[in-house]
Amino acid sequence: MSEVLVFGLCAAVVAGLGLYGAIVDPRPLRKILGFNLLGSGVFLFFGVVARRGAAAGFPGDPVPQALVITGIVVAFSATALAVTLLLRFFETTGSSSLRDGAAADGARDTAES
Amino acid sequence: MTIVPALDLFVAGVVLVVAVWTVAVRNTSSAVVGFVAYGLLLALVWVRLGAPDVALTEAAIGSGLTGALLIGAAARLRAGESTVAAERPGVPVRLLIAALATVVAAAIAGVLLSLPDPAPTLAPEATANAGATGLGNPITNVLMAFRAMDTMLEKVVLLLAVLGIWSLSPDAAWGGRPHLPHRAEPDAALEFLARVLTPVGVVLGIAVLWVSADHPGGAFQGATILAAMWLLVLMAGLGEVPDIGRRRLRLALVVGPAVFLTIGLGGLVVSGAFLSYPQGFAKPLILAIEFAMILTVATTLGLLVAGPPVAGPPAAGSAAAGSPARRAAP
Amino acid sequence: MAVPVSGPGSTEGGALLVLAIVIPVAAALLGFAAGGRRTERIALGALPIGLTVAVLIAAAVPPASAVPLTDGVLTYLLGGWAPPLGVALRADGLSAVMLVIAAVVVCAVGVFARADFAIADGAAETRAPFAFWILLPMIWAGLNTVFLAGDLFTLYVALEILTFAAVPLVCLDGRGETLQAALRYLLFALLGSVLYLAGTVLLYGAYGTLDIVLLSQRVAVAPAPLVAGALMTVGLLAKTALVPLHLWLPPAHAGAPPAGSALLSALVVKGSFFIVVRLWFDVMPGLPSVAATQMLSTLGAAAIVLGSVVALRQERLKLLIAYSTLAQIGYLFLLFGLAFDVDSAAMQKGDALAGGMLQAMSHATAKAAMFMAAGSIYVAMGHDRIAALAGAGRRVPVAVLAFALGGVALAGLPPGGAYLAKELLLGAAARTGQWWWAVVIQAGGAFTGAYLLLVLARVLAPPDRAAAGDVDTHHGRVAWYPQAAALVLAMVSLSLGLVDWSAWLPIPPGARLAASVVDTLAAAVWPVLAGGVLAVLIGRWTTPSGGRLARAVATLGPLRRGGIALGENVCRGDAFLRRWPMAGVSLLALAVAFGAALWTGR
Amino acid sequence: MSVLLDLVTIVMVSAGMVFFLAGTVGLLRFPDTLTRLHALTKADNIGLGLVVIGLVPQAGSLRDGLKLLCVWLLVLLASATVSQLVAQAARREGDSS
Repeated sequence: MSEVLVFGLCAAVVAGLGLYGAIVDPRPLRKILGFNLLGSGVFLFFGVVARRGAAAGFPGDPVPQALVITGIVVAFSATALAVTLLLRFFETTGSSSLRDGAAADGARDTAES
Repeated sequence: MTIVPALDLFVAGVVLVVAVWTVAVRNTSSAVVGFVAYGLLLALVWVRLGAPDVALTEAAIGSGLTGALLIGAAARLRAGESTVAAERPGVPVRLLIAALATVVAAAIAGVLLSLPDPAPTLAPEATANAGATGLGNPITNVLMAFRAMDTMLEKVVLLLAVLGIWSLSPDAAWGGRPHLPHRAEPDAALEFLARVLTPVGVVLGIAVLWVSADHPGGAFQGATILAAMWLLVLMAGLGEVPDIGRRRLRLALVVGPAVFLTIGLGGLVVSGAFLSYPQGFAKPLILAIEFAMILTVATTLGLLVAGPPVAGPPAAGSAAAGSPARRAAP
Repeated sequence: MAVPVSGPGSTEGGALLVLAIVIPVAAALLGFAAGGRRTERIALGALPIGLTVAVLIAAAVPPASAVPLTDGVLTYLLGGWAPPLGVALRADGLSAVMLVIAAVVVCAVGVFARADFAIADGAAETRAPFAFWILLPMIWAGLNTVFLAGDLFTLYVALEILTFAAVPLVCLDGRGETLQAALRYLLFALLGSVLYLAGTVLLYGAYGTLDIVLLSQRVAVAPAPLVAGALMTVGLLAKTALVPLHLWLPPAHAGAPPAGSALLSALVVKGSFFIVVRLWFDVMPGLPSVAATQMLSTLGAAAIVLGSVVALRQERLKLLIAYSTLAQIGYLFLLFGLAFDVDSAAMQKGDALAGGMLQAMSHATAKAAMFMAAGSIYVAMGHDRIAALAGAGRRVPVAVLAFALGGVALAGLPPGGAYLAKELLLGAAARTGQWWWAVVIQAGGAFTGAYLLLVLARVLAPPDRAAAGDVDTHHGRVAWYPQAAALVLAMVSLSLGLVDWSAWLPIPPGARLAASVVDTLAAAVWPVLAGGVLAVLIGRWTTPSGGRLARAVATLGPLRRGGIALGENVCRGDAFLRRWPMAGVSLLALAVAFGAALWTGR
Repeated sequence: MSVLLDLVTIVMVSAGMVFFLAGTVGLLRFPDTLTRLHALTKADNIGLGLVVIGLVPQAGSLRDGLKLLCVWLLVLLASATVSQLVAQAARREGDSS
């Protein structure tokens, strides 16, 4: 069961890294990457918890394993939505900064109507 | 110390190094490449944790599709990157954030050490009740029976993501078709790959679903393979994304949750509980839902990568377009 | 052990809970497939059905709402599988009232939105209306799942439905600012969801279940639930935009189309708030400590002051209302400090909880009414700059009336639901000897009165002659029904105090509207008076033509200058907190602080 | 017999590892895109092929052995195509770094 300890600590560190990246880096795409790292750290923790629950001939508790599959799909759709939103924001304003007023700094919106 | 724990340590170390690199590297495209590598290594970790189903999902979606999405975005955002990167907070703030993130990570790690032993688990319950569905894969049982509600609602999340992405199109493009942003130029090699690989991939995707009743696999993993094949065909220029107004596309996007919901409501009438399956019919019904779902999920995943429609629908007169885009409102 | 068939776990009428979720989901799916005009029709058709189901659930919930969320409530086992393997839906009194209020608001917003998002028969499908008529039932489905789900992971999926449906609403007009607002919202909300998810896995690892009732029986003081509680609370606070985690809310709520703002402000933030309540009162009632509950309430008090003062300094009506939402969110969190029982060291379901939920309901109805009214005013005047709104009272009188009544209800004037809520919270403060929260509660009412007066003073003024010709050229006509929808909601909010809620909310007997006329009058007059003083001191009174009001206010001299200085400083503080790195620091610092408070507070 | 098979496995997999190592060193040390590709694809394909050949004797059944071969074939196909694309992109951009 040493893998529980090793990968559990790995999961915690990855989650911390993701948090740091998502907060510190001002580039939205890097924030999205940070969010994905954070998410995968949390998912990995699900896997560790599942592994600890190995019983009845299963290599792991199937419930947290199934939850992770749902979680990965949700995280991917979140990433897709965020990336599309970011690209559209960049195309519309010429900037990808999240600062207040950055939207107004860039080229004024082209107002499709 | 045997070789296996040492291997675990090695894999965990490499995962961490790549993760650090992903956060620290200056260039975003490099960071994305790092993230893809990280995802693949993570799949290895999942296998070590006894979760091949998750390993498949992680490799396919967490690494593959996410990577495809991010790498294209990184290229398109390169122009404005340096000015935004300059907004990075100063060293004291960064140190503060690093310290706080460390505390959070340490707290999570500390909890790991404090978890009860033996661990609480639902594996015995899942085994004891597997007979009710007739499926041998416990994870499929959890997803399709015990916690079917979550799976059904998650399809709703996927549909919402597609709608959200479409709603970001310019007004004039509504009803038109998405255009794959990173489409290669006409290219013999890619076209060849698309022609050779697609049939294999389609068979493989459906097989992954089919075996999921008793073996690792499932609708998501299968759908990801199908979506990848579709994207490959699109990138090779062998096909086009259909107009978003196409009735058939809309139906493909809702058929998964709709069938799920219908069979669920049928359970309410026939066997007395929403999302329950009548004795003896569980397996065929679950497979029916999964087949509807694989269509929906594959279409959804492809469309999530393809982005919002960019060009307007073909004019009503142009017969060559062949697809009546506005059939949605006859 | 799971029960393979529908067993004793599901109660009579439990299938209604399924319908409450299935109906909006089905409406969204059908609408998506049908497209065009039919999308709108399907969404509108689902409204009365869903409202009926909500009312039926409220009628079916056994009147035992003061007890913890156990088997005494309306329960449904999905698929017949009992927790911990399966997932249960449960409705107690709190769920029931929130279901009904959400249904009422969604119906009113649906009627209102027909003005903006009507799809003509036979016309080609267009982007914004199609998206809106699917997002509306989706938000509803997410909310109903939040109110009913008995499982922490199902709640996570419900939260994601809410977020995914709310974000596109923010940027439906496609302008650069709203796209940025939506992106900030999405990224911050995603951080919040992952923190919540991290908490759920810790709880599962410790207790082997995510079912709320089972957890409530198993959770004890241990590292796992403490860390989980801290992470989940902070994640949910990020989604609720409690100060200092509010970087996303003002631009998002102010930039969305009026129907969207109404939904976001009235309902979406209540979803995550409701889960915080579930977490603290039902999942881990014995874990919170004095320090942790006082911390939550302190954040609430900070939100009231910051939100209100910044609201008073706004130039635009929609931003003012958005900042008012910030303040009202703070108001909701006062209940945690008041509901903590020191003797038993546990959260107590009593008057404080009832007051907080009533406040949430009043705010939902009133704030939706105010955003909708602001939308009508915007259309009528062609802008929403507060300084130039003179004459709006004549152009859209019903909308202005709705705005005024909504504001009156929100300020805690009788017989509004907020008034009853205030009485309950004040009672709890007196009972537990926490006079400082009584001060904050009263201040909250006065601040609301202040920005209400600030706006009413402008919109009720006669049209500015100099600007009249200019404005007339681009004002639009407003149909009667959007205004009427706003008015109905405002009236609902104003009459919530007349209902006997004891069947659903843990209201101690005897806590009703103030008995004597004098008390009632005093309760009505004082927030208005105090609000007037605050508005004069801090409010933004400049007008393009330097009106009489501005000159009158200027005579106050040093007092006024002090007020303005205070306002400007709070605004600067707000801008500082709303920068991304600061919000991130706050997020992490709060997580650590909550963990420490839960850990050491015993 | 099984000792002989194990020996084959050890030799083949070790040989494969050598090619992987060489390919990785080439990837890191060679000066431009085309030579890096050269190092990568040649070494990777042969390296993986040797690993697969080495593992086939260990496969439990004929089916598993065929699966292993399929993995190799798919990687060959994919890496050949990707190398083409990368090389073309490199030539288009005049990349000489």
